[in-house]
Amino acid sequence: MPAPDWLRKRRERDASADDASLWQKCPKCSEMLYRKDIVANLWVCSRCGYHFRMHAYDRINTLVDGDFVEIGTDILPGDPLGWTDKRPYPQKLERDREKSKLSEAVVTGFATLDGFPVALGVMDFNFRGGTMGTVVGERITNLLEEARRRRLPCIIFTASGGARMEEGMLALMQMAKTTLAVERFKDEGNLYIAVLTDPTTGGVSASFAFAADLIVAEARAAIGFAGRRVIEQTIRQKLPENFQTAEFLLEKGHVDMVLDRRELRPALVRLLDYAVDRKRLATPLKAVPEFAIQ
Amino acid sequence: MPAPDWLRKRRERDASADDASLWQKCPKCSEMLYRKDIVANLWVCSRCGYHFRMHAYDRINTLVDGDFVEIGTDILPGDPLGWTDKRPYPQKLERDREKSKLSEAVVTGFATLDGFPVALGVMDFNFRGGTMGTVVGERITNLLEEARRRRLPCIIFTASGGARMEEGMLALMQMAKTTLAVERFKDEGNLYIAVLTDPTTGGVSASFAFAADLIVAEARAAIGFAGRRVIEQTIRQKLPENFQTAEFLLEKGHVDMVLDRRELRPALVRLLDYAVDRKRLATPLKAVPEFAIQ
Amino acid sequence: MNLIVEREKSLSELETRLAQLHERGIGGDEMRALETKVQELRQDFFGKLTPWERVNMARHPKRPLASDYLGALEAFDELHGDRHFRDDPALVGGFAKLRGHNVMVLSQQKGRDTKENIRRNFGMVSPEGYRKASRLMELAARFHLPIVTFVDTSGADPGIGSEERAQSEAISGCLMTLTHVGVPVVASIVGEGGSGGALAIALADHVIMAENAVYSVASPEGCAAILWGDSARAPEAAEHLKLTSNDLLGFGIVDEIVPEPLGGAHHDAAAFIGRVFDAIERALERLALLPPADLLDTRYRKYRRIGSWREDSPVRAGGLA
Amino acid sequence: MNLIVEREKSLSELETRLAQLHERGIGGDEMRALETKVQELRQDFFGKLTPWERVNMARHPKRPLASDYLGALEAFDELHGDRHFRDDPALVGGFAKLRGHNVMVLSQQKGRDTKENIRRNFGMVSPEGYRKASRLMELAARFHLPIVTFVDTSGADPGIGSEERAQSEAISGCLMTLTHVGVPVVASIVGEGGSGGALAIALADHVIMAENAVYSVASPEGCAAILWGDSARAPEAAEHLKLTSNDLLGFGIVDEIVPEPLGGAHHDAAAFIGRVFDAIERALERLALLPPADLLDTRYRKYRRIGSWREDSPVRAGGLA
Ligand SMILES: [Zn+2]
Ligand SMILES: [Zn+2]
Repeated sequence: MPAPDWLRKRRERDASADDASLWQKCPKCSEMLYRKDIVANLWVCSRCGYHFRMHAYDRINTLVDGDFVEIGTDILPGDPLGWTDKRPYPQKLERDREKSKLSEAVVTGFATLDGFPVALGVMDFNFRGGTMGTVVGERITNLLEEARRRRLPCIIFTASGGARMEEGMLALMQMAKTTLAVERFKDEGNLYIAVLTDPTTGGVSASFAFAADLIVAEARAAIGFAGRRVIEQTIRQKLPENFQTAEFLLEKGHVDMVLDRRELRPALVRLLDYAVDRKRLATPLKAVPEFAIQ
Repeated sequence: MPAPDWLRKRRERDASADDASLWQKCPKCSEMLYRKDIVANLWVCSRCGYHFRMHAYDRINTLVDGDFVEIGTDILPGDPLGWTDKRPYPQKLERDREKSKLSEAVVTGFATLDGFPVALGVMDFNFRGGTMGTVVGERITNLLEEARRRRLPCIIFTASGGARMEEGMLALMQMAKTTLAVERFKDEGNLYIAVLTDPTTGGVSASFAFAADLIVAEARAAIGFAGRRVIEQTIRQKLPENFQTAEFLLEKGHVDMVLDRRELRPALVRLLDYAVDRKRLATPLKAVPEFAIQ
Repeated sequence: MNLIVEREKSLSELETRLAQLHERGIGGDEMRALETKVQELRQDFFGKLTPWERVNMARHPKRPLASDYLGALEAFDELHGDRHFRDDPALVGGFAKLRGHNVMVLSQQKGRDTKENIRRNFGMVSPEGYRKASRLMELAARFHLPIVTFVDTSGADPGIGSEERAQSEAISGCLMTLTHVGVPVVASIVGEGGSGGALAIALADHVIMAENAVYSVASPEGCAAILWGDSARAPEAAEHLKLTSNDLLGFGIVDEIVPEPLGGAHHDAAAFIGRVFDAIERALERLALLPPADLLDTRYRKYRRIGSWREDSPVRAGGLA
Repeated sequence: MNLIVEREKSLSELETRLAQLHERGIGGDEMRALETKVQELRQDFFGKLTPWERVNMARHPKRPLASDYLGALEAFDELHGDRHFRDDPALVGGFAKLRGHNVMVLSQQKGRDTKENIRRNFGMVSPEGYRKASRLMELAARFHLPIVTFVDTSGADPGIGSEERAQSEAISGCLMTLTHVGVPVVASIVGEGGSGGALAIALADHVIMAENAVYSVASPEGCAAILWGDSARAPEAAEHLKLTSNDLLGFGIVDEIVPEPLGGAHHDAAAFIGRVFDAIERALERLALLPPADLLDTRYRKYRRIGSWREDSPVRAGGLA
């Protein structure tokens, strides 16, 4: 299958790019990194280990065996509240579609990981800060229902600033909807792994993220319920540097493991190997190779 | 049914008693209390609310509607380890039988509470400090099995210094045995209420006591895993006065409610009323009135 | 200061003047004019409330609190604690009798005064409160007792300790419990329904909402701060958020509205609470007819359809062109 | 100082002297006499250990620890935390491969040096450790993985924090979990089996015990303190407590003993651990044949019969005459 237009265009631009886009500065250690090296190192700073946020399609591309059958692309946001502030909500969506090259804040579909067929959901902070509105809720629910039907394990990568304000209570209700879907999925003995990436907070954190069988956090990711700023305003003092980091949560017993992104894929394969009965899995997948570079 | 011999004798002695036994000093507020008043007030100091430890038969007598069918009286302690220190274990048992007028550290049987048929277990600190050996484990297990067979709710009053040293690992294994019995009992939807009285610690606390559906603690009771002295020796400092009290545990979220002994019976009846389907209970009980005064 | 309280103050000033006139025997036109004015003002003030006015009503210092509902029950036996760490006074739960039904009640509890508010953490529940709720819900399911909840919180506690003890996991856990308990669950939004902290005990088979309660994805202040960096624009946010009972009935998020007396529930608290209990009772009796499997299936389908999205021709996999 | 270590020291002094004689070419009678003496002493020291000597062996600073067993597995992926409060380093758990079997491993972990011991709290588990264990056991049951535990603790942590966070409830909870998980549970008492804190992860379908491990209702020191107010009388208490592998095999509390090399498991740790794994593997293969219901029933009956009591003519209700 040919690479999508936007990707082809991006690549052309990259090829003809100036120094500024060939090189990128690490926001943590200030090292100037060659963009191709960043990509080769899974968007991790080779000097200090800083984890850049990843585009959903990059994540999928670097994770799966090669094929990815996307579902839920027909589920698209409406404007249920008729929300307009600085600009109408549909315009905000349009802008984020442009910017992120995504149709919404989560990509869902099927793939194989080292031969294990899995249902895969990947959230993306680039689209409305990864907020959960109706479409995120519906796509996640849909993914879990499809995975349940096929008795596949499900892996969801979370990245979210919380609920999407512009969809009001319909957004909040997605917490209930996704949790119900998780329960039904797990109830039949299916494995659900959540991978919490930077940042995972609010309604996503407090619903399907922490409802997983196994919770893996990516190194240094910010994870919590309330946002850092909200807490600082409430207590009127600065929080310690490591507060709400993956490493902090590991110590506090909230997550099963914290992994450097470069160790993530083999670890997920091992977890699948421990907990999934291979004999149970025999769903043929249509081969649809997908890849993207941020 | 006539009162047992030992009780008749005790009563005769009480009648001819001197002042010293007619009156008793409250160990907390030092008030001199008339023994009959203590009994009438359910062994609670009328001045400061201090709860005297109660004899198992007194507990049963003040709790049940009138009948109590005791079971497990044929289960009696052996000497599996052939234990002898200052004196042989059988002699210690004999002395405690004399002292407590009990055959072991727990009394088990059936009764009704305000018309609710229940299985009832009452531990007594007067017998080997309420320690759990083989007989306590067997009687509790037996009670739970009989209650399960009859689909009766089960109420167990705990009072224990822990496992009985003189029965070694056989004593420890009663933690496993009783917990298995609790699980099987609860698994079929039966209600199990534990009433933690002073003191409830060690192996009893860490097995069937805290495995209950509802945990009621008697006011001021000392409750914990490790004994107060052990902790003080470990940390080499004095513990605060309220540490390991029922009230402390309520604040720490360990128990459902803390009740003054004088409120206990009506509260238990209310709990039974909420959680037990009366229609389910229709086991006739043989009327065997029992009573005793410490 | 609370908007509604301010209005009540100015009304009560007029009423005092009216009473003074009456006392002094001054009647006639002046008196009648004033009476009409008071009447009109009351209608003007409370007849049709804006979303922001409802937010103020939901936060009114005299509004019935969870304790008022619990106090109106035929019986209530509080059960404490999460069995692990702490008893959270911001979430009160226990066995209760409601119109002869044995039920498990759970409610967020604000304080009536400062001291009580500090003890109750202003009704903001900590992880151990949600874990207590989960525990009691499981207990209710074990003994076939319906679950009745009263929601009144500005949101889950956002403090350091709550984060340290996994607030997200606690709320998620509460929601997970409500997805599988095979007994009827009836939730009543009676005051503030603040975000995930409210929903945690409101995933229900039947959701009742007091006319002037609010139920929102974020507090108007929080929403204004997030979107516009200015929490003072809360009234505007309230307008946007569609947080009133009517809005939510329209979305199918709320199943029934209990009307309040003019001026709010606190003007006749006993009668109002009675009407909430009427609604709960009707729901309990209807839901009691469903076998557990049907109940759970209906619950699933109820939430399954909440949302609003377009289903266009699929966007081609790999992103938008 | 550890009794066994003292003996090893004096033996090693003799051995050093022997080596020196050998070096200097001094052979003959003196040498042979010394050799015989060393040989006799070794037999004398380690050939037949008293209970108190075994206590010292179980606490030997070089004895294989949980980490040595975990290190010998084909694979081990540690899973952390109780999801609520803390990850307890005194209890290590995770997925593992043992002789090709996917299993869930749980073990109490002492430290090899002071620093590690402080981090691991000397292998004394806190409530959150037992809660992690419960959680991982439930996970194992969900995915049909057998549970394999390694027991090595002087007892559950007796600190203030552990009491505040309901140590009793945590241990009871762990036991309750083990009563209902429908997968094979194999426990190995490899070092100290200290009271309820050890049993919490040792209620099992098959219990293996290292020859020189001890498993006791209380530590000998604790027992002596409780009964005689003098913890120095620990050796005497050890004699009474029947805490050796042979005693416990006799009582039916332990199902199998794995012999240790002369002088203790640390003299050939790798081979010894291999023999423990052999025993675990055999148990797993046998237990895998039982359907869950039979497994649970057998587990129930196994513990149901443990104890020793007389069944005399019933004592008349109401107490002894
Ligand atoms: Zn860097
Ligand atoms: Zn007193």
